[in-house]
Parts: sequence; structure tokens; C-alpha cells
Amino acid sequence: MDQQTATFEFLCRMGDNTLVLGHRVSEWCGKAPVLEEDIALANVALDLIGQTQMWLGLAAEVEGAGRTADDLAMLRDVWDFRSALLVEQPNGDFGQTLMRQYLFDQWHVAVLTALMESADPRVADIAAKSVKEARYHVERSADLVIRLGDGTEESHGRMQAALDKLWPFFGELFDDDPVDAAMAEAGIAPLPSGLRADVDQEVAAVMAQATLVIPADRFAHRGGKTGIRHSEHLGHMLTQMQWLQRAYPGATW
Amino acid sequence: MDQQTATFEFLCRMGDNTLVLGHRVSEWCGKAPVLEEDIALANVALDLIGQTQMWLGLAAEVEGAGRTADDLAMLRDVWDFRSALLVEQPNGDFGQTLMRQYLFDQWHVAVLTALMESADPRVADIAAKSVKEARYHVERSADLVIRLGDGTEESHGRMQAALDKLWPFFGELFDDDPVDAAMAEAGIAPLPSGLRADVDQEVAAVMAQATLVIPADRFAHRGGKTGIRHSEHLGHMLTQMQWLQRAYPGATW
Amino acid sequence: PAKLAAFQARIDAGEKVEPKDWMPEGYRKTLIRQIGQHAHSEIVGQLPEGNWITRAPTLERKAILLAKVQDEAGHGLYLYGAAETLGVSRDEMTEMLLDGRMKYSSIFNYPTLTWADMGAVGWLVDGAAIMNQVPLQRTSFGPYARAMVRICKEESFHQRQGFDIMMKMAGGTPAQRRMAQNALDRFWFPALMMFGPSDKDSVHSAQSMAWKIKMNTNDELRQKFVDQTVPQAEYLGLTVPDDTLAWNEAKGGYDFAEPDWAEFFDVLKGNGPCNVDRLEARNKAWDDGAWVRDALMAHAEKHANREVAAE
Amino acid sequence: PAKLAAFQARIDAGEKVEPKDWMPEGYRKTLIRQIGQHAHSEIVGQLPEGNWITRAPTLERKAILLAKVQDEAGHGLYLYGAAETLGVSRDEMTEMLLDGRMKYSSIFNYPTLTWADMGAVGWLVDGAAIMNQVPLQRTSFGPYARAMVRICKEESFHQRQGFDIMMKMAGGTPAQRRMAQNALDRFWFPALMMFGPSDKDSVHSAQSMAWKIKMNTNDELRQKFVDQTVPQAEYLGLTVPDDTLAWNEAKGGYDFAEPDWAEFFDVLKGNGPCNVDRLEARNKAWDDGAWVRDALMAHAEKHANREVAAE
Repeated sequence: MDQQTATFEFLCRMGDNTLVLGHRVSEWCGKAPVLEEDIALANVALDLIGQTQMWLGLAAEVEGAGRTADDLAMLRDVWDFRSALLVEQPNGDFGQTLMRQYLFDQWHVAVLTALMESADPRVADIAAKSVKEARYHVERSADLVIRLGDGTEESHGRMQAALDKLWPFFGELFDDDPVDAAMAEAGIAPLPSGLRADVDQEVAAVMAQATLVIPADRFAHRGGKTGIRHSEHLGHMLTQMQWLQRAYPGATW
Repeated sequence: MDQQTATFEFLCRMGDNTLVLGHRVSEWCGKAPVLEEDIALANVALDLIGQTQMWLGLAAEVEGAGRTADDLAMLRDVWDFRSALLVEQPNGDFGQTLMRQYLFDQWHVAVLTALMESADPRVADIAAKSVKEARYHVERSADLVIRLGDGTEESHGRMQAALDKLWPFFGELFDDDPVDAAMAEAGIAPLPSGLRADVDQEVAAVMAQATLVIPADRFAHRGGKTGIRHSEHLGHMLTQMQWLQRAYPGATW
Repeated sequence: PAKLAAFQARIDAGEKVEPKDWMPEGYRKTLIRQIGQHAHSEIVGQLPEGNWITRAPTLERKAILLAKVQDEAGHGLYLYGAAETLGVSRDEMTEMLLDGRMKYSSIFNYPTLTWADMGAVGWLVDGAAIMNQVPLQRTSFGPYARAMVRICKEESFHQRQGFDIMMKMAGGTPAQRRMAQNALDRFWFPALMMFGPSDKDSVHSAQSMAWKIKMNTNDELRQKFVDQTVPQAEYLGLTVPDDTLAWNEAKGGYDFAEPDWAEFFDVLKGNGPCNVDRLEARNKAWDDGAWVRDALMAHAEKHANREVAAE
Repeated sequence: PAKLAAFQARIDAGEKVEPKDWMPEGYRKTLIRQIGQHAHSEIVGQLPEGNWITRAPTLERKAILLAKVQDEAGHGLYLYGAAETLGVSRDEMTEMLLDGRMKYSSIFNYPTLTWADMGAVGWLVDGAAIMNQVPLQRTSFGPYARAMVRICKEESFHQRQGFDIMMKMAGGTPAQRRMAQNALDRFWFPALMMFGPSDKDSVHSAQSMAWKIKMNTNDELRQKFVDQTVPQAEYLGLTVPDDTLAWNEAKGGYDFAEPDWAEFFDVLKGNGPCNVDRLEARNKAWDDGAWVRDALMAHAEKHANREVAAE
């Protein structure tokens, strides 16, 4: 794999994660448990969509094929997406949405922090802009995981169920593959596996406060970030997300 | 409105009703309360899709613009659909699905029976083929409405709620408008309003057996069969239904 | 009665009434109804636009729409806050919305069916809302007037964004143009209804105007809206769906057709195209969220107890 | 032991065992497990294809797919019926499926991600299933053998339909061609797994073969499947995702790579891509449908009582 292809893949991974998670979070619009959460969820979605514009914009630039960030978002089919399986998972109840968010945020801060040192200044720049938002996100999602985990019996049960369900999708974020190896070698991005120990420590601390038990099984589903085998959920999301662009090709909006 | 336009509109109404309801019913695939219902629902959906092919096929022929039944089904946006609001309503629980089906079936048998006498032999022919299926459908849906209405306290409550919810969408099926007037004048189709008395009698008999109370309010929502104002639900359905044709224009399947 | 006269004198003098000031029970009740209804409208108003967030055509449009809906939730917060100063809690008001005792603006009972509706809602619905709200910045109740100042600023931003969508659509492909016209066709009369029936038919108007809770008559505002909007439609190359529309030199404004008030009262009664869907959606959100609200409260209590115990 | 020997003799003579005949407990248990698992596979197997019914590209394709999934439900009915003759009810078996005590074919734990998967499932998955099922038409247990006769006829029809989709895709636009190859890439090894691990690693095989519950070894069937399928892939112009694939003149069949058996056991343990989703979907259907089943029963009882009372 040449450097350009690897960089394009890497940038799509970053941008597709924020795109897909941003979309999922935006599905909550008007349906949150309290008004403050409606606002907070919209805020997270907004940040993620903004980051998507930067990552996919750079991806399109690196590709050099005349595509735009919107083209990448709106005109690729499911197999060309590089989002991790975690972010594709459906919202479920508010607890599941939050747990997904927390696990993502904790990884996200770690990777963005490392990317601020990227040898590619464009990557470093996007990371620097994004990391502030991500830090705020993880602060909020960790806090809520703790409060709901250590809330009522029902909320505890729901949060533990959410953790159990989502845990098998966490490992993929730390998988290394040839794209990651190429990025690491070029100094553009860290090896994902190298982030795990620190992130695990953070997660352990939060779950302890939340009185939640991290599953012992380290089994991890794979296939999202490589695009080899997404979940069935992603395709359904794309039918919505891409509808207008597909139905009215060539229009300006 | 010239005769050709009116006929095209009328045929789209017939075909869009079966298309949209067939789609809704097909959403149940693999999720019915008992295996026999999985089979029965698939059967109803199949019949409706088959009827759609005939109605929209004839509509395309009448239009004479080189479109096919598939083009009409897969490439019109929501405003060009002529389905009644009733069939666009979401499945809800099994009771709501069944109640929607029963109300539709009872109207459907009446209109198809009348259409067997159509001055247009192509219309009479489709009606003759469809009415056998529709009679079977109404037999089944009426029977289930009765059994669930007069079942447990819970089932009774659910069926009454379904009737209350769907009743305001029933009246639209019997609305007359200029298209209907043109069809009636040409002897192609009966005036919808003329079907109501008989259908009401049937519905009253079934609901009595089902121990369900028909709402007194005759208010009826409008806007589906004219296409003026569909429900928000239809657009979401189309994102799925039309996805592949929109995403891969010009492909053969 | 002396108190009443003094109160009216303060209002006539342009003073602001503040929450701890004495006020007539009718003033309080009318305000609670009006501010509450306004707050509920912001909340329910998230739904028709939320309906298109997942289908926005570009990342930028998605972001703009998200930000707009977020603003609406924010407006809801300000307004509930203003109403709370009158002695009614947000949860109480929410319960009244959910069981139908309190209303929200009927406009949100109309469906959003195409992307052009996002333009039409911004242009016409926010346009009409601003027309209603700008004068309320001078309303007699302090917290309400101050909330309105913040809200109006954002609403006029939203209106411009809506108009921008309409411009893109009206100047786009034939299909987009058709979409834009279709949206105007569906939203024109419902937008006119937003000002309420003619004041001659309105019960509470005179008292509300004396109290400066209501600043203009419904008909004045409707006329102003039409006069402002018709040239915009012309600019867009779209046709207002009213054959009787004509410039009246004598009155210096347009003559126009009244909306179908029977439809208005039908929608108010609960028979709008989306009344059931909207209330179902809000009720579901509230019911599904109960465990979260309970848990947050339980956690806060535990936490407080632990701190006390640790002292 | 005399009974056992007589039983074995009947089987060896090619006689059919019928439900009321004496049979060893192990025979009954093995059959219940096998037929039940097969029935469950038909039921769960509705889901991956059901996933595309709402997105089928043409009315005809939608109808064909619906009919196919309907057939699967029908197969489920026959098979539950056959199992019930062994003294276990459909509801009991369903409960065992839902709480994980009974399995279904692991292949249905793989997702269907593009329309080409509808082709690949028909071509490869139904193809492998038929390979397994055709010999079972001669199985020793009468009701099972008879169910298999009906099922095999429909399955081979399904397989042809799947191949027809693949032909359309492989001969279509570049994107369709890519979709077809992608589907083959994802389904090839899971299809090979459908025959189970090599018989040397399989515990129950010898006894099952003696009882004619199992008619061929897993490896025999897998070889047969590969030999049949590779030329079809070539005909389609698609590449089987196995670099080691080569014709072996000596054995008169292909040499091919083993699937990743670690993955197979992972999926069996519940760690397949869709195990959780599939069981959730089935559990939800069952739970959501409880009130319907209860009501139908209650109605039947009332009705029966009324008839008695009326006599």
C-alpha cells in the first residue's frame, strides 16, 4: 500500500467515525430524557459533524480525485465506509447511547492527543482543533456514565447491560493493521494498540466510580475500520443520510 | 383534467395503495407473533406487490411516457405518490397492523368488486384477478380483528386503541374529487362515496363481533390520495424502498 | 382595585413588572399560559425539523439544521425559566403539554415532507414567529421581555437561513424549484394562521393588550407579514398560492385571502395532520426518559448524603 | 440390547422409523436436536434476507425475496411438525432457541450488507444447505425424511434464484460486479463452515451415521460443494477468495483452504457478527407477540365455552 492510499484510508477512518457517530447522536433530536440533554446531544453531534468536514475534507484533498467531503459522506456505499463497528451500533436507550459515546470519547481523546504531534501538520492541526471538543465530550459522558451507573437499581442495570453489549465493539478501535503501520512509520499517526493501556486505565477508573463491571472477555468484533464487514445497521443509516444526494444527483443545496 | 391524466392518477392511486401497504406489511418479515402469521403476512404482502405490478404497469402504459411500473415505484418522490394516508401509517403493534389491514381490505373488496364492471376492460381484468385475493384478505383480517378484539382485556384495549388511532384515516378512502368524477363519468370506476354505506355496514358488523366501539367522530384526514399532503412517514419509507435504484441509477437487477 | 389601578399605571408608564412584584391573578395566569405555550412550541417545534436532520443533503446543511434545532431547545429553556418565575415548574408545564391541557403552536402539527420544507419553515414559520415576537421584547413582564430579546436575535438568523435554503432551491434544478413551490403552497396558509383569528373573534385580546402582554392585533401582524413576504416570494420567483392576492394602493398593503379558519379550529381541536404523532413523540421521549431523570436525582441524593456523612 | 439390535437391523434394511415405533433415547434426542436446530435455522434465516426485503431493487425482486422468506417460514413449520412427533412442542423448542439452549446454523450470524448478498445467500448458503439436505431425504426417521423431500424441492428453486441474482450482478455495471465479488469474498468461507468441522473432530458423527440421521461425512459434502461451486464462480467471472484453490487431477476434485475454524467456534460461542442482533430480534418478536398468542387462546376458550353453553 502506498503512502497516499494509506493516508486516505486513515483519514476516512477518522472522518467516518465522527460522521457515523454524529449521525447516530443527531437521531436523538427532540427525544432526549431532559431538555438539557437535547441541547447537549445536539452539541456533541454538531462538534462531530464539524470534525467530519475537516477529516473528510483532508481525505478528499489527499486523494486528489476531485471529490469533496460531501461526496465522500453522501456518495459512498457501505463497503467504502471505514467507521468502526462501535459507532454504527443503534442508539438503543439513552444509557446505550451514552455508553457508546463514553467509550468512543475516551479513545478519541487519546488518539487526538497523540495526533497533535503528527508529522503531517494538517493532521496535527485538525487534531488540535478537535481535541478540545473531545475533552469536553469525555468529561460529560464519563460524568453521566458514573451518575447513571451509580443511580437507581434500574439505571445501574441498564448501564451494565449497555456496557456488556458494547464492550465487544471497543477492541476494534485499538487494532493495528497495515494502514496503521504505514501511518506509524511515517509519523502521521500512532499505532492504535499503543493507546490501549492508558485508555483502559481511564475506563477502569470511570467504571469503578460507576459501580459497573467491565466484562472479562476480551473478544472484539472486527470489520468496520477495514470496511471488510460492517454491521447491517450502517446500510440502513445510509439510506437516510444519503437520500437527497442520491435522489437528486447534481443538485446544489 | 383530460381523461388520460385522470386515468393515470386513478391507476396510481390503486397501485400506490397496494405498493405502500405491501411494503409496510413486508416490514414484519421474521417478526410476527406466531410462525403462521409470518407466513400469512408475507402472503398478503406478496399479493399486494403483485397487484401493484398490474396497476402501475397499466398506469405506465396509459401515461405512454416510456416509464415502467418499477420506474413509478422506485423513482417518484413522495409528492408524486397517490397512496391514501391510511396505508402509510406505521405498523405499530400487531393489532395496529391488523386493524389497518382490515379497514383497507373492507374498502378494497368493495372497490375491486365495482371495478370488475369497469368500462375499461384492462381495469376490469386487474380487478377480477385482485378481488379473489382481497376477499381472502378481508376474511382473514376480519377474523383476527374479531378474535383479538374479543380476546383478553389487553388485546381488547390494544385493538380499540388501534381502531381509534386509524379511524380518522378511513374516511379519505371514500372521498370524491375531480379524478373520481372523471372516472365515474367515463364508467371506469365508481364514485368512492357510493361505496361507503355498504362498507360501513360490514365494518359495523365486524366491530360488533369484536366488541369494539367505532368512534363517533367522522373527521377524516386528507391529502394522501391527492398527493397534496402525505404523512411524514411516507418519505422515510421511500428512503428504504428506493435506495438501490437511486444509488445505482441505470443498473439492471 | 387600588392595587389594580397602580399596577395598570406602572404598565402604562412603561415600567417592567418583575416576579416579586404584586400582580393580578389574571395577569399571572395569562402570562403562564402564553409563555408556557410559547415554550412548548419551541420544544414540539424541534420535531418537524428534526425529521430532516438525518436526511440533510450536505454536512454543512446538517450542521446548520442541528444548530437551529438546538437553539429551539435553548429558547424552550429560557421560556420555561421565565414562566417558572411566575410559580409554575417546568415539570408541571411539561405534564400539562403531554396530557393536552396546554397547547403549542398549531403550525407544528403540519408535516415536513421535502427538504424545501426546511426552507419554508425557516422563511415563513420563523418569519411569522418573529413578527409576533419582536413587539414582545417590549412586553410588560421583565423576564419574558428579556427572554424575547435573546430569542429574537437568533430567530432572525434562522429566518435568513431558511430564506437561503429557499434561494438555493428556487434557483436550482427544475425538481428543486418544484419542491420550493410545493413547500410554499403547503405552508402559506398555515403561516397566516399563526397570527390567530381576527381580533374581533378573540376573547382575551383587549385585556392582554392593556396589560402589554399582547402588543399588536392579530390582523395588524398578519398584514405586516404578508406585506413583507410577498415581495420575497416574487424575488424567489415563486407564486403565493392565493389568486386574490393584489396590491392595494389605498391601504398601502396587499389584499389577500383569509386562511381556512375551519381547518385552524380543527387543528386546534387535535385534528391536525400531525397532532397525534407530535404528542406521541413527546410522550414517548418523556416516558422513556423517566429512568434517567430518576437516576440523576437518586445519584445526587446519594452524593449529598455521602458528603454529609463525610463531614 | 435385543431391541437395540432389532432397531439397528430395521435401519440397515432401509426401513423408515415412524413416531409410534420404539426408538432408543439417544436416537430420539439426537433427532430432536438436529431437526430442532434445522427448524430454528429456517426461522432465524428469515432475518438476514428479511433485512433486504424493504430495499429490494424492483417489484419482481421484492416479490421473489418475499416468497423465498415465506418458504423458509413454511420449512420451519414442517420441521417443527416433524420434531413434535418426537414429543417436544414447538413452544418448548422456541423457548430453547430464545434462551440459547438450542442452536441455529451459524451462517445466519453473518450480516447481509449489499443486495449481492441476496444472490450469495441463495447461491452459496442455500447451495450448501441443499448439499446437506438432499441425502437427508433418505434419513431413517420417516417424518424428517418426508419433510426433507418437500424442502429440497423448494431450496433448489431458491438456489437457482440466488444464482440468477449473481448473474445479473456479475454481468451488470462495474459497481454491481464489485458488489458481487465482495459478497462472494464474505460468504465463501462461512459457506464452507456450514458442513461443520472435519469429522475426525466431530463427536457424534459415527453413531449418527449408523442411525442414518447423518448420511455423509462433513468433509465429503464440503468437497462436493467446492467441486460444484468453483465452476459456477468461474462462469460468473468471479474469483473465489482462496489463493490455494487448485484442481487436483488425482483425486478428481479441488484442493482448497480450510476455513478459519477458530472463527467458527467463536461464532458458535455467540461471538459472530450478528448473534446478538439475531437473538434480540427473535426474542423481541416473541415477547411483543405474547399478547396476541394469549388473546387467540382466550378467544378460542371463550368460544368453546359459549358453544358448550349453547348446546
